[in-house]
Amino acid sequence: MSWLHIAILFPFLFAVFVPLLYKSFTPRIHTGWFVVSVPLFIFIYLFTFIPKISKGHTLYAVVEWLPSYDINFAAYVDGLSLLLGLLIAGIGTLVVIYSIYYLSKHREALNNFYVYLLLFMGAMLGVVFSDNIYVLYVFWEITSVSSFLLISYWYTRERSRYGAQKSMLITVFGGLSMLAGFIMLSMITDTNSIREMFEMVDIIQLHELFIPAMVLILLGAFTKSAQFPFSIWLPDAMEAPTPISAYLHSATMVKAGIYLVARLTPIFGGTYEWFWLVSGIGIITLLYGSLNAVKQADLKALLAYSTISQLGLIMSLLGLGSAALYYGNSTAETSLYAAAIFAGIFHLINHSTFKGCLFMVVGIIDHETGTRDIRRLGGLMHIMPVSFTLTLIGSFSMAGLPPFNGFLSKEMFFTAAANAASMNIFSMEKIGLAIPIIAWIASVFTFVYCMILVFKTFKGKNKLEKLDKHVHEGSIGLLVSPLILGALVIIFFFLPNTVAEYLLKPAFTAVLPTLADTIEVKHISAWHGFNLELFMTLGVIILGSILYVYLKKWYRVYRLYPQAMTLNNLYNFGLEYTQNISRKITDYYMTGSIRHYLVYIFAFIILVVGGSLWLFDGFKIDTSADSPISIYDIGIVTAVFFSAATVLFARNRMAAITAVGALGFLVSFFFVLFRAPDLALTQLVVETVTTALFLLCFYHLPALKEETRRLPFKLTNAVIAIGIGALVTIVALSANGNRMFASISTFYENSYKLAGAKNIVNAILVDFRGIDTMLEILVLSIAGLGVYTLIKLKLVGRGKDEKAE
Amino acid sequence: METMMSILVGVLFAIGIYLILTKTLLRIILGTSILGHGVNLLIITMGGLKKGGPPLLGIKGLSYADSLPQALLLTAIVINFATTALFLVLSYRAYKVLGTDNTEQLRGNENE
Amino acid sequence: MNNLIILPIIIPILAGMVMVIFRKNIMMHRIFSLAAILAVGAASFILMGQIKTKGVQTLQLGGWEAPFGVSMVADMFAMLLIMTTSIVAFCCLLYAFYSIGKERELHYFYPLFLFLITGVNGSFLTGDIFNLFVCFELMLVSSYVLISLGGTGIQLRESIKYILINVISSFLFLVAIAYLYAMTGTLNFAHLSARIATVGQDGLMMTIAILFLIVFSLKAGLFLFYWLPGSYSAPPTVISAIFAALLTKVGIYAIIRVFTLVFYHNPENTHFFIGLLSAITMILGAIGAVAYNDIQKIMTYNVVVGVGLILAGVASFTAVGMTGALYYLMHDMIIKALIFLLGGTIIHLTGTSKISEISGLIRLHPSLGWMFFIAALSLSGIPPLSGFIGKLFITEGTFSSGYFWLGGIGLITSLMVLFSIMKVFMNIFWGYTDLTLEEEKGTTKGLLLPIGILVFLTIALGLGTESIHEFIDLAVEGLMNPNIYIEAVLGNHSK
Amino acid sequence: MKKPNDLLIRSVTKVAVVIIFTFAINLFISGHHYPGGGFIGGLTFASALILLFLTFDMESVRKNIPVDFKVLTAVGVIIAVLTGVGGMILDYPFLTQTFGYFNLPIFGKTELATAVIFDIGVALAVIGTAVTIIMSIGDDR
Repeated sequence: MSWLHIAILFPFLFAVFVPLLYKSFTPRIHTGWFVVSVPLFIFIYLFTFIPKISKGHTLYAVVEWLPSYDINFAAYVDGLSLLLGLLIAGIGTLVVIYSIYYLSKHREALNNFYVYLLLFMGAMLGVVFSDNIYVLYVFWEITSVSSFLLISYWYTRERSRYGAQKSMLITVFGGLSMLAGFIMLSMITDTNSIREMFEMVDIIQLHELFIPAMVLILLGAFTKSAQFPFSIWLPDAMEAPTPISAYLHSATMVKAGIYLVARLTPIFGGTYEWFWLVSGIGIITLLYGSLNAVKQADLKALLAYSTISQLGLIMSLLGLGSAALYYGNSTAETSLYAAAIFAGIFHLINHSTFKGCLFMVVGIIDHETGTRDIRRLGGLMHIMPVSFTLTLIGSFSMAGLPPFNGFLSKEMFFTAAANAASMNIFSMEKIGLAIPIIAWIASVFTFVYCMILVFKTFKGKNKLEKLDKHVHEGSIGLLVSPLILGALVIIFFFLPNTVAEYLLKPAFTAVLPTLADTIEVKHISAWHGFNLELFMTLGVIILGSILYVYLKKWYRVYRLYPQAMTLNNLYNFGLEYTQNISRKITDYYMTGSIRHYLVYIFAFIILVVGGSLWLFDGFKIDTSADSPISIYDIGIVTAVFFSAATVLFARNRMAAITAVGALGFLVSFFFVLFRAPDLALTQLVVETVTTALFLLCFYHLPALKEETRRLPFKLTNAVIAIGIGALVTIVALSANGNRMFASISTFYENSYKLAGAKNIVNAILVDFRGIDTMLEILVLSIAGLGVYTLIKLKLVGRGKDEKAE
Repeated sequence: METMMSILVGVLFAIGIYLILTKTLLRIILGTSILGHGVNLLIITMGGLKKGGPPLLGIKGLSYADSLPQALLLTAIVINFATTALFLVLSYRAYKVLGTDNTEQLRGNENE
Repeated sequence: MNNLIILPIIIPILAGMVMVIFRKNIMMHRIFSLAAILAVGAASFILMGQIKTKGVQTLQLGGWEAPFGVSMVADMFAMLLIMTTSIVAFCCLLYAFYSIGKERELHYFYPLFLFLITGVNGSFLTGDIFNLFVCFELMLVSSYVLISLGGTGIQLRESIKYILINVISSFLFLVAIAYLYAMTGTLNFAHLSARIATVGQDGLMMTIAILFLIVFSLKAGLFLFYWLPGSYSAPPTVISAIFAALLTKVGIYAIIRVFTLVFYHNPENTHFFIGLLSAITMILGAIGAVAYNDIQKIMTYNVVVGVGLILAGVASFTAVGMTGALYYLMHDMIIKALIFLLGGTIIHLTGTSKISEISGLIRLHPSLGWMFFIAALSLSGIPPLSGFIGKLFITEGTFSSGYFWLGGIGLITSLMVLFSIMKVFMNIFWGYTDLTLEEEKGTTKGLLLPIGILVFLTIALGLGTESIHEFIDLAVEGLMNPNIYIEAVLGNHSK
Repeated sequence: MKKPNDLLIRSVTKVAVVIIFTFAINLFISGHHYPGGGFIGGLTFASALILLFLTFDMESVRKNIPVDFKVLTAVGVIIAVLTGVGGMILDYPFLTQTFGYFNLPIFGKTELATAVIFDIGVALAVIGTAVTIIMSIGDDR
């Protein structure tokens, strides 16, 4: 158990004690104060890795879980996982502090909240640090579950439950397909370690399961990172308390998919499918998110869509960058395209900072004004100056304006997009130009919703009278976390290269290990002359401002899109429809009528057994070994036949019962003929008793009604009955002609010597196969008890069941 | 003989199953016991018929009819008897409580 | 020769019969039944140890060497199942103490319960196809009595269907045995296997194999599961719990045993067919689970899904698939008992099984709620609970034998299972609390202990899979090479 | 159950019952060497008892034969199982039966087999069950 593992599992361990702490210290001390120690500790611990990792070292430690199936908790620290780990722990710390002031210790069930939160934190750390695909999957699913719990934290709200269910269904679906993909990967490479898979890229990429595995795993990544069209769960996840939205649904969990794509780039990267799937979906998501964000009235919904679009941006960068692997070492293109991945990682950090900040501020606004509805807000600038500044910083950074970190990564994004257009592989030369254009359009809309976020909320004349509480600036405790993040936004802008030195480059080399040495990472600078990127940015600002000013004019185009066709409605409809159709199907065949069930079963038997007879031609008749037929035989056979037929057509009960009784006695005659005296005797007595029972029981039953049924009913019965009968006969005949071995029963014929009994059958019963008899009498006595209880014990069940329908 | 018995067994099965597929409880139960007879005859037939004398040592005759199927059949008959008894009483109770002997009225899916 | 093997059969019989003699003394009934189950568990534990060191254990009853007598065979596969059976039975007994009610206790509930266990254990242990039939009957007759015990309307109604279907399937079983005897002239599994191995498994033998598959499918609820939902929702909670946990599993056991020991020569036909059926079973089961808003129905259809998934692993007929099947089999016995006990408790508390009529239960019963949540996750194979490892290996098995569709269906249905069971959780335990403790129909007094044990087990099995893997691997090894079994039973003079 | 007070029937029954009893016992004894045995013997015996119940009213018979037949069943099964256990104690496989020939007074050379004890268990169980079933149904009238 290395320190690393302890650090990863620390949240889980601590979670166990949270309820205890909650019980003993509430309401004196807010539980959060205890919890905050966890991420803080982890952050500091991970921080100490930076020097080592940035020098290109990595750390690997294993704790055995299922060694015999090679499913061990192998923790692996390299630039990428460390970067994510720092994000998780760092933002985690800030979020916990924020939550202390956001969630009242008097009203909220803090124990649940923090247990869920710690559960998530640990799982997320597990995802980024584990090298074993199955362990990764385990943590992956735990993040889904904990997110489910956190979204439905206010479980009495209908919306929360809806959002929770939605996110769970979608992310678990992704998780399952990812699992399938992982299984394929481990089948191809016959290892469960991601790093070992890096060694076998060629084998993997040539294998016929390559494409399926890739697609399945990408499904997992896309659902988790809310890529189009799976993005629909994210807006509904906003039902969670704002600290959670800031933490899971912008900074960390949704980055898990990004992480997975980055992590697996060495395996899948450099192929046509990967390039197009990742960058294509990414770019679409980018556009989709930004377009939808503009039309949102709820601040959190707006942020949710902006998150979607930003995630798409990062995803597309990873996709574009993967092209570098196609060129491999030592070509100019390699480092040209690889830059995209660098940009992606950079933006990943930046996004976490400014988006986390924004969410927290929106939380404050919500907390203070009691609403997040843009239409009811406005003019808060003077009342909440700090929040205003923070929002300004955050959104301008998101819009890609200097002097904020977003500007840098946005510029790099433009560079990457522009370079991609010049690619001459993956049929980019045909449609390559589309990418920078879409990117640019999306950025314009990004600019627009950022402006909305800032100015609709804080400028204009305030509508305080409409709000039902006295509005003032959030308390310092609420503000401290966003302040820190806001500060980072600016710091990153001014010292990007320190960040690059210690965080980005190691992560970058982790994503492209094979190319690490060939690529020289460009020095990040805010100003590099009047080049394309700069003009693109300027264009964004100009057109964006125009669009924002004339928002009212063109806003209605959104209404053109039919409401019914939105992904959400499709999802709802799909769910509804699935349940209804399943209900219909099941009700259709599960009628509760025993006859139907029997019909299914017999039909199935005829079909399958008959089919197998025909398929494997088991049918073969050989009557040579038959024993001769005597006149008695024929007599009894006919008698049996007629008595059976009588039952068939009997109109009254007595006749039917007697006929069956007669049948029984005739059978015992058969036994006489077949040299089975014991059987004959037993059959006689049993038949007598059975008939007596029949008469006793059915004394009170009504007279047999004639089966007044339509012909088809009788026909089905007849067909099935005859079918089974014929089948039994045929198989019997074939079996009879197929006696391949002598029976073992010759052994019993010296029973006198073995068991001291002259009656072989009896010897078998009491000695050779005594256990059968022993259990048989047990069965008999159980039946006796059963009859007794049936008669004696008459409880009254639940009312509705008492009457037969 | 085996051939004839096999055919007879088939007939018994057909009749039994036809009765089972009707809707009156009594017919169904009678059907099961006819089916039971069919099964018994099938077992003894599959054991091979009339090869030698009854499996009682001391009775003249060098070979005996296959004794194992007979033993199995004895067990089967008893078990069948037990089940039938239980089934009879159950249906009798069911008729008393539910007031019908028509299986179509024993669906009980409506109350969901 | 190892007389320990017979104990799981005779201990319950004797204990049960003593209870029948001293009928009125309920306290004695409780103690005896617990003691009997514990004894069986202990015996099986010892046996597992012996098997691990000395290989498959056999007992030729009456001292008649196979194939002439009846052999009892304890291989790891059987013993694992008996072990799990004892654990589940133990928990169900504890639950029964507080829930079954004096009337049923006085009317031989505990003896019948033990006889049911006897039948189950017997089926797992016996090495003789006809004795398997007898053990099935023992199990079934006890289940007939248990399902109708109390004689309420719904019980009678459903038990008629249940008995009728099972009577017919028993007849089919006899027919199949008769055919098999005609062709091979023997009844002992090992001997059958040896004899069939010499003549090959084709022509009529395939038909016979299919016939056996149908017979066992009726028991296991593989595709022919129509009788299952109704009859499992009729009797009292603890009885349906034990049914859901054990009865279908015995059918599954029989399928696995027969199609790995006797009819294993033609897997591309037989096992493909099993796979086909299991796929349909999973789909129909999942559809049924999604369809309804009634706890009992959702639970019963989930039983069906479980059956399908296990047999999917069997169908793959690979070591890894079989491993998954065994893990999932054990998991399924525990989790099905657990889910049924939980659901029964909810119904017992609220007096209704409609999820629309209950909400906010978690305020009143947090522990119940969270245990249900864990059970729900485990049921749908969410790691790191016990369902996961089985699901993982089953999927891998199906993939590696080329049945990608089968594995895919398995995964998709597990998502549907999650949806169905979470629907129950969210509706019943979340939302506004609309009834108070006073309004409730019953209490959870004493009911939470057995549930807690099972929850603990599902977590422990998930995290501590390593601790049992060697037993599982032994069992799989035994299943994948029948000769181990054959030689243990016949000695080396087989073939 | 209706009680026929016809003296004739009763006296006839008495005789019949005695005859059936002897027949049943004979069946049972001969089971080891000739057709018959525990099950068949027991069932015949039971049918005799049932005949008694049918002719005389349940109550008086209960008075004269104060046995709970469910207990009888249980005892029967237990005996059957214990004969098997006997073998186990001597470290033979379960259900090992043995037999030997002894020179008893009166009977002369006689074979005694544990299998017979097993069979007695069977017989008792069968009697108990059969009577239980019939009596239960009878009570429900």
